[in-house]
Amino acid sequence: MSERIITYAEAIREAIGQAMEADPNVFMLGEDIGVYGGAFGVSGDLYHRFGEERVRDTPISEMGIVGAAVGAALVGMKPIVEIQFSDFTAHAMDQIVNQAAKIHFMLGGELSVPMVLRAPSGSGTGAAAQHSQSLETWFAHVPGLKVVMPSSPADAKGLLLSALDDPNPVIVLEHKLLYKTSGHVPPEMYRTPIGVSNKVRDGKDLTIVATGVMVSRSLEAAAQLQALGIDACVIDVRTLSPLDMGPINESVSKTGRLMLVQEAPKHVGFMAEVAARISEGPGIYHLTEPIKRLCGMDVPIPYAPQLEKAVVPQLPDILSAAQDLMRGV
Amino acid sequence: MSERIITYAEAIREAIGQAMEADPNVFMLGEDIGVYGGAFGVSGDLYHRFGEERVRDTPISEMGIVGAAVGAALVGMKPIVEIQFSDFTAHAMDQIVNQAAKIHFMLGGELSVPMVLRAPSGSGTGAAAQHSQSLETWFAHVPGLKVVMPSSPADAKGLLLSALDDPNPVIVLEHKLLYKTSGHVPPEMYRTPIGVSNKVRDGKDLTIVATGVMVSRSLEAAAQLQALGIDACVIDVRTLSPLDMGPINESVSKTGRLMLVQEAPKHVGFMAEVAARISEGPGIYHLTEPIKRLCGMDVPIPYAPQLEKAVVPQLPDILSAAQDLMRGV
Amino acid sequence: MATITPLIPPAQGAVSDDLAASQAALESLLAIRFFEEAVDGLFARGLMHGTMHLSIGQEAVATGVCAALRQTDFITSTHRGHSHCIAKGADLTRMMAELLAKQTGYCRGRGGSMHIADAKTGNLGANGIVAGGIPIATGAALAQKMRDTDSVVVSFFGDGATNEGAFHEALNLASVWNLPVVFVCENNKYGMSFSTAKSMKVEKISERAASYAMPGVTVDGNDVDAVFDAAKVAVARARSGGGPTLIECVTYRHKGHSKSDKNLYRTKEEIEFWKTKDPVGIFETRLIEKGVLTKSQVDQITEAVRNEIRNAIQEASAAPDSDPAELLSSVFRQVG
Amino acid sequence: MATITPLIPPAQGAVSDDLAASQAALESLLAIRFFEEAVDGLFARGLMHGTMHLSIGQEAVATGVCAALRQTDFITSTHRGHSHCIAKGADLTRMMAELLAKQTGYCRGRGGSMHIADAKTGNLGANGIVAGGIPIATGAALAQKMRDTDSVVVSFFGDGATNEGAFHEALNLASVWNLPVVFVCENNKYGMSFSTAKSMKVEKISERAASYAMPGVTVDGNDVDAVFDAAKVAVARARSGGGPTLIECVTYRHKGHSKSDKNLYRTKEEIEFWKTKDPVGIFETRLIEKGVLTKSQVDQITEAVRNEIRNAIQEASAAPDSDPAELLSSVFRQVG
Ligand SMILES: Cc1ncc(C[n+]2csc(CCOP(=O)(O)OP(=O)(O)O)c2C)c(N)n1
Ligand SMILES: Cc1ncc(C[n+]2csc(CCOP(=O)(O)OP(=O)(O)O)c2C)c(N)n1
Ligand SMILES: [Mg+2]
Ligand SMILES: [Mg+2]
Repeated sequence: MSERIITYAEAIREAIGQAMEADPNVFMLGEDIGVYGGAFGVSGDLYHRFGEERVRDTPISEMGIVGAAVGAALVGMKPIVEIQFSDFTAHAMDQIVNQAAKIHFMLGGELSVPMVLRAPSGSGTGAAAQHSQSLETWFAHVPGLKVVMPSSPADAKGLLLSALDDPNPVIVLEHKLLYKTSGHVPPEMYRTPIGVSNKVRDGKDLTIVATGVMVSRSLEAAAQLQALGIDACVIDVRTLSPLDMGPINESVSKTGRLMLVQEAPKHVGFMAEVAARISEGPGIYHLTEPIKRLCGMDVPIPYAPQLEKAVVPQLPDILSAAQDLMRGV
Repeated sequence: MSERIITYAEAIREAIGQAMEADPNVFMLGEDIGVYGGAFGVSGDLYHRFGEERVRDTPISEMGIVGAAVGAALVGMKPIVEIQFSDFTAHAMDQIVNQAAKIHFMLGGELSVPMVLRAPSGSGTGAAAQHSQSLETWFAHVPGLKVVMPSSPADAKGLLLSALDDPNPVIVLEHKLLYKTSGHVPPEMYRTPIGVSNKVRDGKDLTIVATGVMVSRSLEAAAQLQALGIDACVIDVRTLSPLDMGPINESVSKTGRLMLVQEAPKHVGFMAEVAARISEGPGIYHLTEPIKRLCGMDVPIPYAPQLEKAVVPQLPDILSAAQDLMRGV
Repeated sequence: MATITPLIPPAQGAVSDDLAASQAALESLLAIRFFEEAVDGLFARGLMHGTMHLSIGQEAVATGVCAALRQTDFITSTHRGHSHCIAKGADLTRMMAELLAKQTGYCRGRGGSMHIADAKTGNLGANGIVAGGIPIATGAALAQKMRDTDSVVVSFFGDGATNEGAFHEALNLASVWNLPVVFVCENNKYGMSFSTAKSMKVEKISERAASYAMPGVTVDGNDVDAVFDAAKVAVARARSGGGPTLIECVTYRHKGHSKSDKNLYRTKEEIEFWKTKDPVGIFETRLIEKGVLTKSQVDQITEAVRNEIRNAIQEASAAPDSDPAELLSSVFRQVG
Repeated sequence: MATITPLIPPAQGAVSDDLAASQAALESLLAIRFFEEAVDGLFARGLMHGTMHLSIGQEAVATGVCAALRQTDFITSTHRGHSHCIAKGADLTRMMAELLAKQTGYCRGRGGSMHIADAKTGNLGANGIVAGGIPIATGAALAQKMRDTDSVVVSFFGDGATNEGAFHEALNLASVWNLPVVFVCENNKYGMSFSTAKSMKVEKISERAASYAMPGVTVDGNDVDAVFDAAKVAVARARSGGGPTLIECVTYRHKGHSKSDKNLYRTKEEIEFWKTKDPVGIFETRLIEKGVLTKSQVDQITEAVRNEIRNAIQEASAAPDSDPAELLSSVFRQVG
């Protein structure tokens, strides 16, 4: 099949457009998603294609926007909320966590909240501490939420379409640095399953588990490690909740070495869960070395470019950490 | 020294009262903390002792309340915010996380936010999913916040007084079920250090690490295990951030068995961090068995009493899990 | 299954001028009153756990508003939600079963008093979060507009809720989107222990509608007729595309905020004064004075409603307890 | 170190009637304008990274308001905060150094344009969160009241910010606590791409003050004299215990919202129209017409301010880059 190369942002837009054509209940709401086309250009021309009712610009009211999506979803619509930066979900945590995540269970099962909440996550744009956080840990810890972090254009489309099929609230954390990256994306309406980790590279020497932008960085590292005679397996978790440990367990049973790479601060971050799962299961017997976590520093994201780079794992960091792990240091 | 037995709630009130007497900058604000005495009776008579200015009843506006505390702290006051149930911090996450936690670093170090935020946490009162959460994971994951969970009346007073000495924002998560429990509390203004884990019981067979209400439950379990010939060490983390692994590492090096007990949902919860720290350090070599995590189920807290009990670890659960761990299952 | 006659609007004029409308309204007032008195008793005798918030004294608000609604209309409710739930037509047995933590309860015993919802009658749920239902009502109304239905949404909330950011954001969205929603504020003078005199400086909460260029009215919340008249106008406006309205219903709760309330923040005199304005008594007297119902008809209705509540308690008590086995499988709705 | 003459209020009457006040105000207007034009240029040439929000066209608001303040008074600012920072008296070199990510910047390069704070001049910080500074200003004002100082706090924010719950909660708290705070809304007609016509239904944002029984006024935000007059009254009220005020300053931003803005949501005509209402030009003309300053005096001041900005860029550029070594030790302030 011939390759069709489009960007991550285009893949998301295509998924939304196809979903809107297929289902009149699907609509988008968020700040500056209309004529502006979205702060990161994701909604683009959808406003012109579907009109201001279904690509709905909102006042600056994150709590109200998410609440409106919850209410619309409760009565059968399929809202896609765009929160301009994931940091601003801090304003909507009550609606996301106390309402959307709990309604189906708490109200007895008759009602549910088929809402999709998309938000640009992560650092690297020089926007400093309030516009650069990676907050996936908060959402992954909340029962009733599904959480995905697409790392490629193809997954961005496939996971979003799966999220739209899901009768439960799904949080989609997109990475700002990935929007302009390109890859092959099938034109049809395919689904990438939620709850299935993805082995993106096989390898027998060590297992690298990564999320978001760290997946491509880890793949790059793996390629360079190959040249050094180190054969790394790279697994993209893709869905943080519910978490699929299958491919991770299987790979660790072969490599005996596990390295966990995330952008978010290390302390009580998502990768701690992966380490815990291994250390409480049979996987621990396969380890030949302690697990290595390579995460963001436990500091707010700084503005200065060199500082911003210093606080999250970069390619050289992954390379040296992997070599250390191989050397058993 | 003769024992002075008072309740957890009384210990907190005593700490606040002593701090207010010692420092005119200390004041309290929150919903129904005045003449009502607080939803859980913590502020009690403080309103009558210090007046409505320093024990300040507020409208129902969590974001505004915390924001007001941040602003007052910025200019040198020492506010103690009471959020009526920790679940409602969901409304104030922007002020807690995007403002309070980041200001000192983000603004260059000149300013800081010496705010103490107290909130009743946890389940067991039949208040259902929106009034029973254990959200410590969210706060512990945020750089710039210190997070403590006192498990006894003495620590409730000592940790709160340390929090009030701290020039940084400190989140104090108190457990609803502990408010009426009693213990010895020295009358003077002593401090319990933030960032120091507490070995509350020594033991050579297994290490139990617990937080909040699970500490007393684990101690109860340890006593019963003793009768079964199992000698359990119990460690109260007390401070979730910054985390002190010292006593845990030391104990695990002796027992080789680690059991982690928390009320919060298991997935990406705080105890995953403890497991990760062990599995990435020398501690992993001391383990004779995989780590065991005994946590809340990944479900919202239900209303029905038997269901509510079923979703968080109870004494029998701790007992059987400990025995399983000893038997290597 | 224990129910009362569904509320209906009067053919014309006031509720108290119309026999059918009056009977249904009286049943609603009494059902709310007796249901909550029963629940109060069950708690007192330790037969119910958790906490609860009673609307005794505020029955006219839910009754007057829901008399202006259709079953296909929606409501969002609050922690003090029994009155809304009953007035919208819920099954008293399933409500009681929920409070008794039974498998047959509206939430299968998972939610309790603060989370009762009933899709069948359009009750999108009580809410344990103050003001939590207001943005949700706005969203449900947005769906009605986008789907071009003629259903409206009513959001009930208290005076204290109007100090939450959620109130402000939701009313602004409803305003700029011109949505079919009616915001009904039950001003019972206190948010828990904090009086409106201290929690806000406006004289009337309805003044806050001006921030959204929305009509705002204040009515006697203890008078079914007054509440209905205001609701009728607002609902008609919403249904016809005229957009949202804020209705403030001034009322009072006779009981404490919740079980733990010692009433330290208000005087016995104040409570006694408001008991003289009891919405149930006022409506009964009016019906008898107007000759719509005789005293003995009122007594018959009273007895009939008492029986329904007794049935509800009996049926609910006999039901099986909430089932722990279902917990993990109930967090998510199955896909597809 | 590069600074301008601190703003001072006129001995009496309007700013433009008082020589000293006029000179300082003109320096402030020009410093803001030239600072931002310089920054705009540095971005265009790739010498600055991140993003930035320029207040070119809105200089009269910060200038008129801060002319009514003392150095001991406080402000909270926004993502569009250069004007507030300069008008309150910040060192232009340290500001420029921050934007250039230098160790000598106000935030040591950790915050950038959106987070500049200056304790010395009472600037409690720009804020990347829309409306984030409003509750903080309320808290700072609460502290002034509790400590019985005579300082006041001004919170600057935009039109879009008034749709956030934070605005509502903060103004209500300031109202019920009767705090010494002035809320200054810079209504530049758009929140990013969304016009006030679409984001709210009120004619004037100052109408929203009524929800808090607070005085609310709307003034020409491009007229230093008009802004100062309103600020003077509000600041005096706050200082004397009269409580908070909401001032709406109607203005316009000439540049896009941020670097990524293609201005698709507004017309060239509209932008051109507002450029004819340039606050700097208006004030210069008025001073010359009134004979307070001659054209050549204006030119001298203009040249002097240009030089200060050049100095600021030179000094800042020469400073060392922000130091990564300090990162981990800077998250918390040392205890004791
Ligand atoms: C966000 C939030 N804050 C605080 C509470 C605790 N609380 C429950 S009810 C209540 C009072 C609500 O007052 P009002 O809105 O007037 O409703 P009323 O109880 O008078 O019916 C409070 C403070 C809550 N449940 N949610
Ligand atoms: C809570 C929050 N929501 C959204 C944003 C993204 N954002 C930054 S500035 C802005 C527009 C703000 O409009 P306004 O308050 O009118 O200020 P202006 O930019 O016009 O000066 C938006 C939406 C943000 N920074 N914070
Ligand atoms: Mg009330
Ligand atoms: Mg604006």
